[in-house]
Amino acid sequence: MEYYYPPSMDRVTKEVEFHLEKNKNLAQIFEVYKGILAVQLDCLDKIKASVILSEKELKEYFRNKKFLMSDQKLEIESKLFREILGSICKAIKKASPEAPESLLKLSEAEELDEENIQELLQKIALYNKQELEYFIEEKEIDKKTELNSEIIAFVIFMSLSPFYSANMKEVREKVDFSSWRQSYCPVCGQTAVIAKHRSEDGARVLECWLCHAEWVYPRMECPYCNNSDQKKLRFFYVTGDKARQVHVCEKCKRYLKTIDSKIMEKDVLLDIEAIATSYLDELAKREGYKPPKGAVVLN
Amino acid sequence: MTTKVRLIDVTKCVGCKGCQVSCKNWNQLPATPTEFSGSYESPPDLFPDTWSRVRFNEYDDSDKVKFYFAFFSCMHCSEPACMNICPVKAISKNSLGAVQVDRSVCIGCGACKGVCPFSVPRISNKMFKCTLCSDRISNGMVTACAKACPTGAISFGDANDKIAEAEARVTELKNNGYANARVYGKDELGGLGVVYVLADTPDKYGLPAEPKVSLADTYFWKVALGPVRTLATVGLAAGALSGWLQMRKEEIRKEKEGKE
Amino acid sequence: MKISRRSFLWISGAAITGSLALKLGCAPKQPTTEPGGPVDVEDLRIQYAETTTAICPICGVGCGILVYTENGKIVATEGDPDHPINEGALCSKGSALFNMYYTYNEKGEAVPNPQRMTKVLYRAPKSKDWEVKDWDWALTTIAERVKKTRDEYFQEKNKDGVTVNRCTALAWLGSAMCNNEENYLFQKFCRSLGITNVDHCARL
Amino acid sequence: MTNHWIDYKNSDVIMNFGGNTAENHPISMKWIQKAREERGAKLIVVDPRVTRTAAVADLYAPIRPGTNIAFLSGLINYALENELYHKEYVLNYTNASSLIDPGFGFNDGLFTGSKAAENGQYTYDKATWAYQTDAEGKTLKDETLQDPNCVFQLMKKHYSRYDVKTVSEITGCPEDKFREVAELFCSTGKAGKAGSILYAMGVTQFTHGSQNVRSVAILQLLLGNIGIAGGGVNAQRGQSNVQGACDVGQLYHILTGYMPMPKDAEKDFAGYNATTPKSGYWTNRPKFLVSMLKAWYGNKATSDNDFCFDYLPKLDKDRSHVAMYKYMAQGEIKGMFCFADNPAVGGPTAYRKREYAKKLDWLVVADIFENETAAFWKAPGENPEEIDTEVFLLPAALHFEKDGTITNSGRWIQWRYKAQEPLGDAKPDLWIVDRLFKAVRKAYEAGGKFPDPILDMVWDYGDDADAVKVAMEINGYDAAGALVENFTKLADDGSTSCGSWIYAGYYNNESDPPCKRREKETEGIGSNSKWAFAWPVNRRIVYNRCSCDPEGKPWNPELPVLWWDGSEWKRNDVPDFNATVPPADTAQKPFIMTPELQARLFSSSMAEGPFPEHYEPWESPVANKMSKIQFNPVSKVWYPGDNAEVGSSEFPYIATSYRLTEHYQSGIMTRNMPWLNEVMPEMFVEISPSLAGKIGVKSGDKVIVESKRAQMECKVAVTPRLKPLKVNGEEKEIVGMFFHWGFMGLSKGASANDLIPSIGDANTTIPEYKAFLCNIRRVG
Repeated sequence: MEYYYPPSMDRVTKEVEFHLEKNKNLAQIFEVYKGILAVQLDCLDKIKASVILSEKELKEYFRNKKFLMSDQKLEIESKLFREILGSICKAIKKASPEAPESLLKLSEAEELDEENIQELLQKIALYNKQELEYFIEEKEIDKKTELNSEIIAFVIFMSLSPFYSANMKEVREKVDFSSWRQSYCPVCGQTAVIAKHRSEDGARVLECWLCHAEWVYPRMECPYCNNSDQKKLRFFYVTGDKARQVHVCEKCKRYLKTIDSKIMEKDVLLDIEAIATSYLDELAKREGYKPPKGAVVLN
Repeated sequence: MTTKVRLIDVTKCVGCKGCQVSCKNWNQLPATPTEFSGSYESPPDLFPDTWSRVRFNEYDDSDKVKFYFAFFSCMHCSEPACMNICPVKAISKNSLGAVQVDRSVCIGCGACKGVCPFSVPRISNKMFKCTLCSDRISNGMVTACAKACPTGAISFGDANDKIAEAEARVTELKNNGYANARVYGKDELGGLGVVYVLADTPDKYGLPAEPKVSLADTYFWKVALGPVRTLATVGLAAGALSGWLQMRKEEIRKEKEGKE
Repeated sequence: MKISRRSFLWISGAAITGSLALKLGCAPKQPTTEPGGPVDVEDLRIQYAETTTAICPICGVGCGILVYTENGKIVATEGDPDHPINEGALCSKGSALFNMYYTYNEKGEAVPNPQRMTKVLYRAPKSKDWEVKDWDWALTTIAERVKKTRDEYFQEKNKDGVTVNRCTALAWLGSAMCNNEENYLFQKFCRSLGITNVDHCARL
Repeated sequence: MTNHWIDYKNSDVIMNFGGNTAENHPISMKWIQKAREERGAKLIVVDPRVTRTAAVADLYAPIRPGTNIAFLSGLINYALENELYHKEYVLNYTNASSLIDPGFGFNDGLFTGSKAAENGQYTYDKATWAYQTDAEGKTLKDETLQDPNCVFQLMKKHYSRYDVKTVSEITGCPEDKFREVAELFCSTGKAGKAGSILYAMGVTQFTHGSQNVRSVAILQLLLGNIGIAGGGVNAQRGQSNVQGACDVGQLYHILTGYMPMPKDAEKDFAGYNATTPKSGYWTNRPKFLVSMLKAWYGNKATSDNDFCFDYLPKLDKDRSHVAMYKYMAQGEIKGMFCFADNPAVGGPTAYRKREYAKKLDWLVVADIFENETAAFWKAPGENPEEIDTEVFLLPAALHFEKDGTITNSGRWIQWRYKAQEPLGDAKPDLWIVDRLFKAVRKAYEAGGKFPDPILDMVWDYGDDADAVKVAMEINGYDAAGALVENFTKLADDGSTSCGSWIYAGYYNNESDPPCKRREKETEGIGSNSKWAFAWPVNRRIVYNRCSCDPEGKPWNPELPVLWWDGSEWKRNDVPDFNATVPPADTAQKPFIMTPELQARLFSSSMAEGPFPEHYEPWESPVANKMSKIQFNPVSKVWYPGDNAEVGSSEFPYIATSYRLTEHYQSGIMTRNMPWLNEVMPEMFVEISPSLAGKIGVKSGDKVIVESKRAQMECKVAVTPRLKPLKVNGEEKEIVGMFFHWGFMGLSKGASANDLIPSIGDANTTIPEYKAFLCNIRRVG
């Protein structure tokens, strides 16, 4: 299958421009996004995958519906991590001058020592933003760095993301993700926060918010609770824009924003769409649906 | 924005007419009453409500019967004769390359039809023809015909990419023994908005081998339309104008015939 | 999905962002009114749609189709991308299925296909026309006709005294266009009445 | 289909023979293309005309309509003479080594046991079409295949008459073209190579249609192409549920699941059961019958009353379509139901269907559009005032307005969900038949002729019939009252019930019924075992024991359907045999449905004879080159004298009928869609330029086409895609026609089926739509 991550900066700029033509209000948030992405793309090549399995072994994982990190340890070089973190914070501050000053000091914070980082990573293994925020508050990292725990969690995840992506790319070169049909990411086990219907055939492609793996998942099934009762699945869209949909499950009451690229007749970059469609999150909440658990997104 | 082209690879077409039906569907055009015209080709021509069609051609070569299919519609010329001749400037070419008619301005005089080297425009009080799905392509979509095509015979995209694709395909065809294979529409009339990959000579698909804007036709229409611009500016009702034009057209034709 | 041209309208200026953007100071502060103006979430009208899976009723390939409905009406059909046979693709007849249900009027609105049968029709002997009837009348009257014919021609034993329990004055043609469950009930219906003249278009 | 659509991708050579895949089953071309792109597969098209499939084929060969057996026999002979057949396969999996009664023989078109019968036809006493047996009744075999009485030698002898020259003279296919086809297709006769034959009505709609299919099967058996991935005898069904309608018994001669209808001669339950085959899987038939009777008559069906067996009507004679209409013409049939069927356009000699309908007292039609069958009294030239038939036309719901399953050609039973309510007063056919039954039952509650089968029939599907309830009844229940897992759990003691045994398992639980499963395969050979349900027992490729050699090793290790790993059978499909036993135990019995447990290269069950033999169609321009028997000697002639004589000068042209991409079947669906009418507006016939020259017409002119039975006026297309063929050295012209038009709907036109003869195949009675004689002339 065709993959869209990592995108070229040119393409990102083009798509962002396309959105800004319609909605200038998103200018600054897109600046922040682009700043973060530039750092991530830049370091992606520097990071070596830590989990190296053969094609045969990977196929066995896939056959058993096991995601890679379920029993493989992701190794993160603390120094590099800290560097990325610093760059990301800097990029945010640059794109958004009103961001807290203290962001610039986060990467040097003593609280992010080796021990804490390793513990952090374990928390991350739980894939729960709340857990991470509790940890941050418990260790008083937020107080000491004068930063809100949500911000800290966000930048930490953004800085970890390339490590996951590097492993994802390694896996992807050996096995095609089109043979993975589970609701969770084949690499890190995370869920998706946004999906698209592929323009070529309409198949639903989920994208992991953490490692950016893209894989096909059946249309007529809820990726959060595996409900496949067609009477309990539906979607809504804002009148006039049928291509940007919110798919909801009446069983688990969760929602998944979905871009129908078959209607748009072109494949879009989901991260950008995720930001541009934050009004859909608002609408979904109003309609009584919950977002997927633990996802970290810029919105 | 870069110019777009519609690429027709006739070697991939199976003549299902999905493009024709899809064109109707997208443009919400009613069915044109048709009659059997002697082959699978239907309708036999373009109509005000039929902007595209597949041409069917059959040839009995010594060892093999050839059954050719080719989509045909407006060629969206880079220098549209219809646009240049239009007395009321109702025809324009947009930045994507689509030749469009503004029917609120069009007076239905038919000059465009007279000079079109492919005889595309159709008149029913106003001029009607393929719009290259301007509404779709300006939103980044492909044309309805391209979208409907089940075999990839019709595609749509940036001119440079599509021309390169066409040339590569022609090379492939030539290597596979199609000596007459060629790209059509790249150089014709200074480049068309529709490019074909042909496996045989253009005439075999019903395309003019060397399309030309006829100077005689142009001259004739220039003469015929001489006073129209003035009339239009003084605000003669479009209907009356078109009626007058019809008369004038007849007059000039007779004059011309008389001369010959 | 088949879409109408109207769906191009874009949600301009719906600049709603979450708490993080606010905290990072990149939420829009002075929403611009260009183009389209800022839109309040409250002003957005939403439309719910359902998807059901179906199988194409045309040939024997059995392609999967997704059928979209809004407010209980089919609004579009498209190839089912998850179906292993067609993987989202459809042929020209399969793509045109929507038009068996709805056609477009002059205003470009989808209206039920005017050729479709929507009423019970009855043609009396020698009549030149159909009459519109209701279901109750039709079902009762047909049952009467069936009973009359069956009672008159039912054969319990043949000339050799073998129990045959059949009525050869009745005939039934089922269809390759009907569902299995329907054809199964046709079979039960026929055989319970003793019908042996049973066939369908498989033989044709 | 022995295989399924996706399996096309596993083929090395695909032969489209008597079908037109690109036009009539377009999406399956995707899998053919895949085979071509990924395996370098070749596509052969054998057809009387250059179709849109032929336009994209690697090899096209013409054939005269009605000469399939000659063509296929030529291929069989080519494989035998050149030893291109798959020897180990043939020896183990077919009855090639079985010894046949020495009295068996064949002479000048007739097999032994023939007896002259009415209308110049014959009947057969099949006594000599039998195996030689030992004292215990066991078939004698010669594994060296040398005994002159073994099937293999008899076959070689029979087919040696079909040499390339003879075949070419009969079929009109040039010798070199024929050789090209033979060489290419027979290249699949070795282990590891797969050849698939795709056919449709271009094989079946002949007076010898069944023997055409048998010829396909024999060729495929010789080449070892049955039971393997990428092989098979693949009937491409033209309608979405033609497979399913047969499976649940919408045919005169069968009950559900292909159990034969009880016949007068069998007298009773014991007599019926006495006809149960003595070996093979059909030995279980009593279980399937009793379970069906339990599904139908519930508690009323007990062992004391033979499970209400006598409630079933007994069949006196042929009551298939052609026969039925003949009886209608004779006044035997008084009342008729017709659901979603349009014989007034689709039937053979269609105008007679309209004519005979006048003989009915009443006619009930259910359809989505007003069709010609319901409106027969409006046909051109009719005077309604002289027609006494009462007609009820019931509005039916469209497909997406109801729940239920349909079965595709690959035997996949797939659930289709209801999307919207039916329009107006339209109702699903399920609702209609349910209400009709209830109304009839109510009428019989007050008494009537033998009301018991009606009153005792289990019929409880809710007020508005629920397809799920019907589905569960079809699936059946085990002795404990739970939905039965599959048909191996059925019993003949009345403890189980099952509406159609081959469907047992398709709805075997309520929460996740197999027919609703939607899990696409991510690796494997394309079986997609978790997508829907394929009968029998979810098997995707039938006779799949043949995919391995006798030791259990796949012939093609790259595409293993099943394999023995030394201790157990591994699988990519559901095994067609007892998978708990080692390969040796199944090595010579892979065809579980035949009593021999092997495939029959020689079969005594066919009406015409153990080997297919070429006979001309009922109407033919030439005398049969192979024997003095002109046409199928055992076909029933319903209308003697209704055919043109051999080589008729009045009707000198060969006619054949077929479909168009733009329209569908009797056209009642597509002729009511304006856009489709625009792209294919009118009825026309196709002829070659040489014929056009002869009769002085050009494309678009009006012509009259007439057969012995009727004539029609329509336009003509002159096309080089149809060519005269050289038959016995003489050029014969072909007239091709579409059968989509009738006098109702938005697009009206002449019905080609008016011209078709009402004569059928000797085994199935399918009419001969594809080959007859006609004349064509210019109008005015």
